[in-house]
Amino acid sequence: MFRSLRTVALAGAVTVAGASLALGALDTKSAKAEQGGTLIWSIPAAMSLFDPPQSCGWLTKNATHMIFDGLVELELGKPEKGWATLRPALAESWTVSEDGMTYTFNLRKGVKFHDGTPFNAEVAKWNYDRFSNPDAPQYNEVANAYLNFYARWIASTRVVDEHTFEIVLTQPHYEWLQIGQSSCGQPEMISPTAWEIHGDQDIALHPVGTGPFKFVEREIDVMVVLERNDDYYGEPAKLDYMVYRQITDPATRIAALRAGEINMVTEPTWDEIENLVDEGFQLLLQPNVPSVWYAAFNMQHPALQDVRVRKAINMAIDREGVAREVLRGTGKAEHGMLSAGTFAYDPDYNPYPYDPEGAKALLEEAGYGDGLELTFEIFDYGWNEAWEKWMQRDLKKVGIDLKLNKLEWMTYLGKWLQGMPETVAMNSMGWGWSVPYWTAHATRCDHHPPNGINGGWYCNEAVDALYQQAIQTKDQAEATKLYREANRIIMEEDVAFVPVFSYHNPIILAPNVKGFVNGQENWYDYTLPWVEE
Amino acid sequence: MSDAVLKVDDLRTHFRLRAGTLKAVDGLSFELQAGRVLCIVGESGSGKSVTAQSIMRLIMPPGRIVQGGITFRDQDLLALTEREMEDLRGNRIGMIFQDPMTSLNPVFTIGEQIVETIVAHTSLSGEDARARAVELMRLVGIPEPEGRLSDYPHQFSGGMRQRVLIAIAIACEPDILIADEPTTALDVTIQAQILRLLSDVQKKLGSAMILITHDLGVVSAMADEVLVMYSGRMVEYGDVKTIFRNPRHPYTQGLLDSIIKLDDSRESELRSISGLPPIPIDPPPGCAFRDRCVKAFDLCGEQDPPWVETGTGSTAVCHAVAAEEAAP
Amino acid sequence: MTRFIVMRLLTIVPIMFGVSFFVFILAHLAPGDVTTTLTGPYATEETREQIRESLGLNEPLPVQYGKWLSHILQGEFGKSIANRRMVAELIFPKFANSAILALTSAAMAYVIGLFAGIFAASRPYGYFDRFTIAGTLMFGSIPPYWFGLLLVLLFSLTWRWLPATGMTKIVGGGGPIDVILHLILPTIAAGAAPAAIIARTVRATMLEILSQNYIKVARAKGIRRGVILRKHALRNALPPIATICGLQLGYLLGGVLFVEVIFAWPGIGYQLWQAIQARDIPTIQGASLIIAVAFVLVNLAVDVFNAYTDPKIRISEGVRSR
Amino acid sequence: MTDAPSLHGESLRQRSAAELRRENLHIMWRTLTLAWHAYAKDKAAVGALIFLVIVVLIAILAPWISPHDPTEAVGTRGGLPGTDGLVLGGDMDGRDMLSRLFWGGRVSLLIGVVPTVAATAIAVVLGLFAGYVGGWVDQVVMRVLDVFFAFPLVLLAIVIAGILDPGVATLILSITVALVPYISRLVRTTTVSVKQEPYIEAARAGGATTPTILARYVLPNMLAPVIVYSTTLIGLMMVVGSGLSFLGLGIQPPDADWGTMVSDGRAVLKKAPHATAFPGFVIVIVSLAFSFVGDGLRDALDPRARVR
Amino acid sequence: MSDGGNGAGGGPLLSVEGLVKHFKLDPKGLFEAPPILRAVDGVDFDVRRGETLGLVGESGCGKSTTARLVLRLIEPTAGSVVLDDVDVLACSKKELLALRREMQIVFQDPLSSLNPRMSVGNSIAEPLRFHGIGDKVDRFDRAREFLEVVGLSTDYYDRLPHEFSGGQNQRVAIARALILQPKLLILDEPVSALDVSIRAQILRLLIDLQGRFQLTYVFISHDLSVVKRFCNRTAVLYLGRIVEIAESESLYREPLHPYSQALISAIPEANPDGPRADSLGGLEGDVPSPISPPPGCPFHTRCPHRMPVCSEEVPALKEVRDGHKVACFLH
Repeated sequence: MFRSLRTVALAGAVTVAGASLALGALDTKSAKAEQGGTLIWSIPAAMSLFDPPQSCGWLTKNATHMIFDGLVELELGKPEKGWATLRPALAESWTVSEDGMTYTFNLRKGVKFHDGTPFNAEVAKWNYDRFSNPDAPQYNEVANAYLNFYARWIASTRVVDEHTFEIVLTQPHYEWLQIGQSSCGQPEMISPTAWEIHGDQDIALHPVGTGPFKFVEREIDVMVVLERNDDYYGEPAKLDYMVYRQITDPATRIAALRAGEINMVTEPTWDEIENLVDEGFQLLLQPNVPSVWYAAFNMQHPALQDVRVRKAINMAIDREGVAREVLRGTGKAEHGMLSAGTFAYDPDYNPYPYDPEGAKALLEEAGYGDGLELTFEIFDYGWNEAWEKWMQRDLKKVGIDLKLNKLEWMTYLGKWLQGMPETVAMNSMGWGWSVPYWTAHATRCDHHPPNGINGGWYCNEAVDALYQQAIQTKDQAEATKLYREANRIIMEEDVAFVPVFSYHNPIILAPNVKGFVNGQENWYDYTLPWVEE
Repeated sequence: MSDAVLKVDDLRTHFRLRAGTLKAVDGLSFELQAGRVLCIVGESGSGKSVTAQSIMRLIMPPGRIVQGGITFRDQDLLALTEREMEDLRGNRIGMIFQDPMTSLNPVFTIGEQIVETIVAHTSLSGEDARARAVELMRLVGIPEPEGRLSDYPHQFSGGMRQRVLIAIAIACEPDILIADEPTTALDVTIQAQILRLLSDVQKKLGSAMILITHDLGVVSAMADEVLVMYSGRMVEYGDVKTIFRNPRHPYTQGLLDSIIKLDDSRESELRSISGLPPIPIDPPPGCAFRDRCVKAFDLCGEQDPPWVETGTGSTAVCHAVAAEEAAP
Repeated sequence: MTRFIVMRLLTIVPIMFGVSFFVFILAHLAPGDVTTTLTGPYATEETREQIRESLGLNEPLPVQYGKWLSHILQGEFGKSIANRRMVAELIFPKFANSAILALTSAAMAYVIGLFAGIFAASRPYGYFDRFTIAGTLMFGSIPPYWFGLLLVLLFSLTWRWLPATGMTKIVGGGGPIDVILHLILPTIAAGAAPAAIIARTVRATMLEILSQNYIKVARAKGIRRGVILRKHALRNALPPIATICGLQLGYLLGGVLFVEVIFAWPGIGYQLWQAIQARDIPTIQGASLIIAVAFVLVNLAVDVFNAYTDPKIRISEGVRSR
Repeated sequence: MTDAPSLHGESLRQRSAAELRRENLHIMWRTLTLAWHAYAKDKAAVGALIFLVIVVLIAILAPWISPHDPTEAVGTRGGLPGTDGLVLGGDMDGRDMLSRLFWGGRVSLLIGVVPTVAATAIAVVLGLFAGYVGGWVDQVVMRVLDVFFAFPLVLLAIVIAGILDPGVATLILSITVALVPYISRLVRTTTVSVKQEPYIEAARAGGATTPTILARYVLPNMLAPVIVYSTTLIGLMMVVGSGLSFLGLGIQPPDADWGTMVSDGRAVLKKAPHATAFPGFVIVIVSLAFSFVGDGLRDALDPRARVR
Repeated sequence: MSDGGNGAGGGPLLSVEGLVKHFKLDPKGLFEAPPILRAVDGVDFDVRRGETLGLVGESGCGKSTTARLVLRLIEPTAGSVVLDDVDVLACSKKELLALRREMQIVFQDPLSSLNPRMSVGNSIAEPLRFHGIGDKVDRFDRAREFLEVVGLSTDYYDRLPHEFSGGQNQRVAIARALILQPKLLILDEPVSALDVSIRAQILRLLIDLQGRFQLTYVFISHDLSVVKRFCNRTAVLYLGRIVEIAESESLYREPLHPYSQALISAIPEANPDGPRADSLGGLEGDVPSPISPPPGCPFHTRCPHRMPVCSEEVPALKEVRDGHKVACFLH
């Protein structure tokens, strides 16, 4: 008992002292033009592990993709483009064989990890084996699980020569490489040397990559500090330091921004945006986000068996109202499951214009003229259930009493993965990839829980076939047609979802943050901005 | 009457309660002569203790001395500042309370509590004050005083604690010693010890003493003069022998009759005063005792009774006595 | 005295045992499966099963409890599932941060509570007393998160006197003065309610003590009013005051969650809240345990202090040893 | 005197039965009047009681007296008091603050009252049992409660609320569990002190059995301080409950209690301060009112205070 | 009271023999035996029907403990108590309940011995309820009768104890004790808390009731004048033992035990010609602690006549004269 008490006191002293040592030097460098400074972003939740294949989530990727590099990466510096495309990273270039099954990468030469380990094809194979080859000693089943939708297509990997790396797929797949960018875990390269030293478990505590930033320190649930990697092979970052500070409370984030303690906020409360802009803060929006906020129908729910009810619900939602009144310009109405950040997106698609009268009539027809009570499971995202409440109000107008059942995120996720029980009519999610194939995960017949995340129990063989065809089509225009057809069936014939809106990821920046680009993703390129002191 | 150390003149101490004004002491006057023992006797609630605390100016809100004069040697106590009064308390006027078990601060040693008084009022300090404390403890009959100086109150018996309290009260050889029911909480054999000690100390110091009690036995053992109180007022005042032999006020008579004496036989009559004493909240005019009084007549309910110097040597406050005295 | 301390220490054993059991059960009762964070939405059920196996989550609860307890007894809290840190490494610094805030808040609460309480009791029903009563009731009923927000709004955003969040300035900060500046608002927010509670208790206790006979005796001895208040009354009021002060410190050490959330203070309460949300069982267990242990130890300290100040307990031993 | 009843027993009994009823009524009435007189001496308590009665009435009558549907946007988002004809303005969704305060009172009062009452009921049983029986039973019960005691109330409630599905029921359950140890301790202490009162011994000497003593002697005399304590707790629990709502563990949207209203409104703290100020203020004054009522009850339930 | 039940012949109503009560206190050390407080350490006495036995002694001498032992409100360590030929200590819980109808007690502080939340009338009726006697109406009638019996108006039925003075409350307590019409009434300092002028009222009432209900009293008091005036016989207790027991007149006229002598001489008499404080009798020193009583005669530490034998042997209580027993080596 006594020993641990003393440890507490010591540990406390170390934290305070340690923080002052590490941070004391931060702003000593004088600011030059278009260079330097520290960007402090208030992250709303905890980051996951700093081991790309072993961590999941956009939030974590914001830090890890600055420390680590993959073979390729998304071009996030050109926000004007409709969707983000791949660009070379550790691979200078790559080719896809005629049959669409063999990917060959020409690796960049002379790249070294932050610890000095050289990068080459052996290292690339070592990293791919870690999540795809169960026989490899470095194989990690969590990484495999996280990268499931990327790794599942890999048949074999091969070192051709020191700077050539080859991957053979199990079937032709033209979206495969980009899936790697959106997947839960990331196929980014860690230093095998560091892995040898720290072991598979603790490697996450000692992140060593090749990226534009180097890891400095991480205080769990408090903050992460990165510093510029001056030996970066590409265009070096402008910032001296990148700091991710965890502030869970939305009001506190805004307060900290106003007080000048941080200079970047995401998820700002909508009502404050106008005020903040008036006060001189910058607002950045990205309309081409690759995700949609939607409600998934439970196809096994007794009342929802009737397609008319599902249609009526889609008709009863005033999506433009959500965009106008709830999102207040930070998003727009969405009518299909194909997101704006993908090539297959059709901005004019609108099968269900707002029509409460029509919805009422349909419900009447289906025998629910006297009203219907439905349960909607939602999760706490810090938005005060704004759009869910809007849906609740809209549906009330057509006689549907929507019961919101708000769950804390972890509880929700657990339930979400198990699929909806008959008592739940709908659940909510905000999700998507920069590849249109994404929707398949929520619709495929063989993806019913526990083998997948099709928690609404939707199944249509025809749709599955369309998706399969689409990924094997090299011609993007052709693929677009196939995806749009699948989307039409899902939305109009089977009516499996209620897509509501896309969120344009508003970012609020302090006036002295320059050059920041709000890319077409939920993570950003931190090599671009700098902070004027 | 010239060597009166204390003069109390028309003292009125009232308590403002929600239910009305409790006139705990309402018009009390007496003089205390040097070296004499005055016993104030009365039943519970008659205002005895309030009188003592008024003299010490220890009355706390909601109580207040609303009127009257208290003169200690030529000083008007009611005109003194709190600070001057503090200098007087424990120094010129010592006081002993009823319950020795709760009257000592449990967290300080006996020594500290005696020394504190000495240091507060004399120029003694340190070893000298301790020596004085030991001397005082010896004086009040505490065996092995040196060793017991560092003991705490809980290590003392009730009788011993009362001795300590007496030691504190007489530490500065006060001119007046006020003892408020000093033996009520004690056993008979201990009571005898304490009464002996008090009497002894009072004689040695030559102080005047006010002894408050409800026990007429104690009165007869200790008093030179007796003041009988009833419901906040004085009913009779006089020399102890006079009061006991020749009580004039009906209440005094009733009280003396109520006493069960050791030489009473089982067949002797058990006499008592019927009824209950009133609570003096906003009392109506007239004599407070009239409802229980065997001699009451109309006038008693109309006017406050007069002070009568009786032929037998006491002062009584009673219409009936006035009438008797006026009668040929 | 020694006997008292030994006896009191012995009573801790079953409590700590119960606490550990309760902590264990609670952490395992939580719905939501840690493997969902560990394996992500695309994992198959087999993978999840394997992970569960490797974490020992498939064993019967009593077995898990036994293992956990034996580890804890050896001082091992295990490893956080969510971030691979040793739980001890994770929670002790956070606990230290909470302790810093708790100690300043407690210090503020003690100073304000004691002075206000004593002063109010010294003149009961006077203006200051009424003012104190009203104040204690107000601050006792203010929702702490609301109060914290108001403080930030006024002192950080409107007047810009004090920092709004965190423990140190991120850029160029971290010195003792910086930490002190960052401490001020959270301290006020966290200390307000304890100050109110302590003031109320001190006032009630002092009034009770001031009505005791020995206070009357002390006044009759001619002891100065201030001395009576400071020495005689306060000394006797110490046990209940120490008890309430200990309780409040215990709660503060447990992490004033709302204050930690509002001010982004990296404390143990916030850490526990995060761990609950992540279903990070080892961290939940470690954090709850450290909070409970702190609370129990503070109470123990208070009891020992009270025993020491009570001559009845202290002396009984003294007499025996003579 | 012993002869009279046997001679005229029947007629006497007839008279007595009626008289007994009258007498019993009279005793109840007298007890109430005396209690009220004692209570009424405290003007703050009377004011607080009247205020609370009004608050409760408003909460009960909310469906009929609310000017608007509390879940319906009827005005400008974050409209200041007076705009759009809304007396207290609109919240950040443009819903009528006044109506929401009326409706929110229902849940807030529920969260304050139900856990306190439930926890008091449980605690009375536990504490009475432990305190009266004493010995090892006492030891076991109190040590178990000590375990709960080792967790700060808010944290304990959060842990419990965190592992159950959110909702009013969870909120009530978790606060109840967290409260039980506190009240139990008071019940036990009071029981132990009441147990030592001479009137308990007198009842035993009269031939009372243990259940009778518990029900007619210990319980009524122990209950008074417990009720006083519990009353003051109601206000505090409203604050605690609102804190849990603040963390998202509370009630389901679109319903709101005052705590969630504060929580929701803090996002627009600068733009629409009234959205947090009004519910925050209501929490404070209602909580204060419960404290005052508790103080008043202290006198009202004390037979000594009733006499004069 | 035709059913006074006084026909059981000439034996004593109550017979107490070798009564001992040792309380175990909390141990001082961890591994030490708990100290034992010898509250009552071998008490024998008889109480005859219709008489009043006084128990006197200073605080801590075991008077009240004896009373509670006789009523079996606490369980004795050893000894026997026989009431009307029934062994109180041997009977079952059920029998004890029946026995409680035969013996009742009145406590010292009337206010605290009444349930503060129960009207005095109901308090009086309570014992009937405990024993399941009569229905509500009967009990109500009975309680009103007994209010009158103790000299209170039936209008007071609904009053609470706090509305009453001490004397009135003591009347209520007496009524409650009498309503079961017991044979034996134990009065534990019934007038000590009362004012002088009220004291006699209560005593008169008690004497009156004794005649009316054929009661037998055990009267406990520290006030010797009251005991002498009130009791036929008096027993003097010291440190848990009876040191002298005799007819009151005899005991006061000629106390044999040095302690009895000291007690009597210590009383200040309300007599202007009586002894002044300095000539009051009494004893030096304090009563020794009952936790570690002195060996031999418990009184020898304060006894002016102590002899070597006193610190070695406990003197037996022996009859030295007709009905006058004393435990002292002098006799």
